[in-house]
Amino acid sequence: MFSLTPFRIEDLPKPAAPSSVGATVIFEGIVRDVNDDHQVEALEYEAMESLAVKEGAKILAQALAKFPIESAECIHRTGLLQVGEVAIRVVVSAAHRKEAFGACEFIVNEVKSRVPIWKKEHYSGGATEWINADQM
Amino acid sequence: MFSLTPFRIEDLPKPAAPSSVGATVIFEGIVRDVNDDHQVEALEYEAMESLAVKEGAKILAQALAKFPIESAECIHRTGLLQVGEVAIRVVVSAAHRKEAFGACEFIVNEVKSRVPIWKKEHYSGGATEWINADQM
Amino acid sequence: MPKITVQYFAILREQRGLSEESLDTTESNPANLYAKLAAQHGFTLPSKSLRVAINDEFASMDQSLKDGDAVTFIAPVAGG
Amino acid sequence: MPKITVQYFAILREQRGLSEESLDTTESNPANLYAKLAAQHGFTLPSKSLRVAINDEFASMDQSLKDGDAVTFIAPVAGG
Repeated sequence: MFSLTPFRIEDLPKPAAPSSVGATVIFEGIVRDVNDDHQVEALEYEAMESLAVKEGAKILAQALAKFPIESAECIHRTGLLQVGEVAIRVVVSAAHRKEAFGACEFIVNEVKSRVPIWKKEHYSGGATEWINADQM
Repeated sequence: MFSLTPFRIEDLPKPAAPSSVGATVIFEGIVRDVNDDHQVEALEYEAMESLAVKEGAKILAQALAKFPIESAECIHRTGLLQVGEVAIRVVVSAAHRKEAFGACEFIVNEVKSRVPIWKKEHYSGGATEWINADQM
Repeated sequence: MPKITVQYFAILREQRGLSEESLDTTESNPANLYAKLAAQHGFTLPSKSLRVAINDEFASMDQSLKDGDAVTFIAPVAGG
Repeated sequence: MPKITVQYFAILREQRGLSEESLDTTESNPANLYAKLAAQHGFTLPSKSLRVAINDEFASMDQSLKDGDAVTFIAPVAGG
């Protein structure tokens, strides 16, 4: 399941694993206070929801085809997030750990490069900047 | 912190991350129902506690020296665990995800190969077997 | 003249000052349409850094546009 | 004669039938001590598959034993 959510990811339950699962790898991407030497106060995420959900589901299906894993889930928040809040959580379960690690990292990388979600940094002092939108 | 614990790992809080953390990777090793075509009912873990805690702390220190990460924790249960229960949890936090993934996998691999903890499988039917103790 | 809906997100939404507009246009594909809109509204992103979606599916910048299409220009993404 | 404490865990504990014993022994190092105990108690693990700890630190199988040492033979581990 790929979903965008306005809720605090920290408050959501993790999916239950079937009894054939021996390894679960969880990635949490968290808003941190510094980026490129700028003091970050908050992050604003904006998604093209229709396409983001479709593309996210495609990535999870690709992970399930490419790795021998049992399940893969991804939740991404949108809206304004404070430092320390979880922006994205990916949960992969598999019989064995190697594949769980590989698939989890694959999903995070693909989501970051393909899913139409954008991020605006809010700096202390009030300036803001859309990430990746300047150096092309 | 490396600790052995009799509690359900699922019920323990995860460590709070400082605001410089952008990525947390969590590994959970879970008791699964099949190993080498045997139907597993439960797992029994036994540790040489004095040395296990020392060796575990050494592994975490090595991970902190080898990878640019902020923190690393590992909890391992001992005693009898049922299918679906978490036997080991490793939590690594870092500024960036690549190092968090690398360090987390490093710690799991090292713990499995170096820390004096042993595992006995209990099969349906009542047979038991110490893992790794037969094929040397 | 074909009627096209254009959706804007993130930096493009801010530079355009709106989220969606309807246009009567004779531009034959997204690349040409973007060039025209960029000149009109001062979009700073070069065309080559964009992807495009037509009717909520990724598409090519030189796919032909037809009446009723919903076009979204997708700035470089930055999720996670 | 040096007095040595031997601790057993897991399969060795089960094969020995106890967790710890005190021995007066003239065996000079853990390798020799294990060979003797294995013959006495029918341990199935070959010496080369073991590691040893002396006084809660990993040690070598040919380190000299001295009076009061606590020796633990460590079967192949299987944590996680």
